[in-house]
Amino acid sequence: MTQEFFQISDEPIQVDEIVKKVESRDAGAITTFIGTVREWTKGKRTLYLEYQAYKPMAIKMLTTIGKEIQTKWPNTEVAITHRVGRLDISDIAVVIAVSSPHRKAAYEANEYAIERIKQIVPIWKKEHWENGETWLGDQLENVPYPEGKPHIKE
Amino acid sequence: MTQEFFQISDEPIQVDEIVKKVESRDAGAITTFIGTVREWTKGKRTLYLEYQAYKPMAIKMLTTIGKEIQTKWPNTEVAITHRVGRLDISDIAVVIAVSSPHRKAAYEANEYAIERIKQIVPIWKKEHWENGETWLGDQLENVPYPEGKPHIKE
Amino acid sequence: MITVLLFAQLQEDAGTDQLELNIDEINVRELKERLQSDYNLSKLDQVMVAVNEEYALDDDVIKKGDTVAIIPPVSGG
Amino acid sequence: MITVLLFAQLQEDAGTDQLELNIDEINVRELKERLQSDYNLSKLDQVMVAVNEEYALDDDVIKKGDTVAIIPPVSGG
Repeated sequence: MTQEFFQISDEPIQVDEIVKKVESRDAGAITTFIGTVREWTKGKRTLYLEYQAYKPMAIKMLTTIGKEIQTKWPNTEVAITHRVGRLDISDIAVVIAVSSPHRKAAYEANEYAIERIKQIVPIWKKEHWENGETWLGDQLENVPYPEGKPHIKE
Repeated sequence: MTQEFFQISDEPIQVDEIVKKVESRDAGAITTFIGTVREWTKGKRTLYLEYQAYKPMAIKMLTTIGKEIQTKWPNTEVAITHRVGRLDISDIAVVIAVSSPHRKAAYEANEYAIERIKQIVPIWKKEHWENGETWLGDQLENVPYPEGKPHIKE
Repeated sequence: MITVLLFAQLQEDAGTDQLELNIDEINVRELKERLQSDYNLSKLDQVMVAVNEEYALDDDVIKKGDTVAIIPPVSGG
Repeated sequence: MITVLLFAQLQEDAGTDQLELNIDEINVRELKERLQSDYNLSKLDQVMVAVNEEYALDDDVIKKGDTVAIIPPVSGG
């Protein structure tokens, strides 16, 4: 891998660039997930977001997710870029691209990637609401670490 | 809808353009499916493909799929472009983009779209193999019309 | 006249992508039978038929001026 | 010295993103207890700890020179 398939970036993410990384003559299907900043969440208005990452470990964990996927779904290629810093409404926070000879694996592996990102990758989101701000993680989104631990160290 | 969300095109498809059509301040998730021309299928080598469409009806059926999705998964936006003509290995045959406030719907609706395309949209693929050519449809891929009929007219 | 559009393998079998049939009224089943006998198009048991860009059933009636498409199993995507 | 990295709310609570602790050896559980009492960091029951960029368990031992990250529930994606 000469390209960097797993990145944390403080620049806007170009979807096409991430897709290019996973293109292959053996791939018949590429799925992408593009996570964007939504304005309204349960009746509350978001003004903007701030993402913070523990960068070297975040890249390591994204790489781990890629390896997990290639074990579970052979012949897939995976590329993930997550953005950090301030993001406005509609900005892209994360792009996941998965290529596979067949489409079923491309969908499943892609969804697996976003679930795992939300479990083990050290990135945090601060919501700047119309009237206040909060670091998310425990209260508003998922139960943290549903398996008790991030399930990394065996 | 001033843009054309459902298109049949004989020009290369730009993924970013299809994604742009479904972007929205209410969307937190956009999924795309990119169908590309694969070189090897069950040990047989493809040289290139030719897609033919019954264009006006194909656009109508793509539009129908979009409406089905918006009924099943409210608050989604859908855009689909399918290419026709000669396609070489790795060329993009189809791009499906779905945006949704939440990711689960974006994945499910996207996969639904490609399944429905393979059932009801009048487009045909001719494989030019290393030693021969075939119009696909019945023998090699899916059972045609698994529900007996394309399930359009109620 | 009824216009009949042919695609994919059927188009190659018939040597044309379009037929003009001098018929006033016919139902879908009868049209398929006629195409099978008159134009030597086989495998018509697997095709769908669209009348004016809408899928039609065997008993649906086709009238002059209609455009009928013979739709073999599709393979897009 | 052990370097402790803080993120998100914990960083704001502590008023810094990094602590240097003059400790030779300590396990993860003990480090969390010490951070809780000495730096008034609450909610440490929910955090994960990474030692040198790998998730660690409560009984894992941290030695001088190690970099420890206190990882509150993540919210990327």
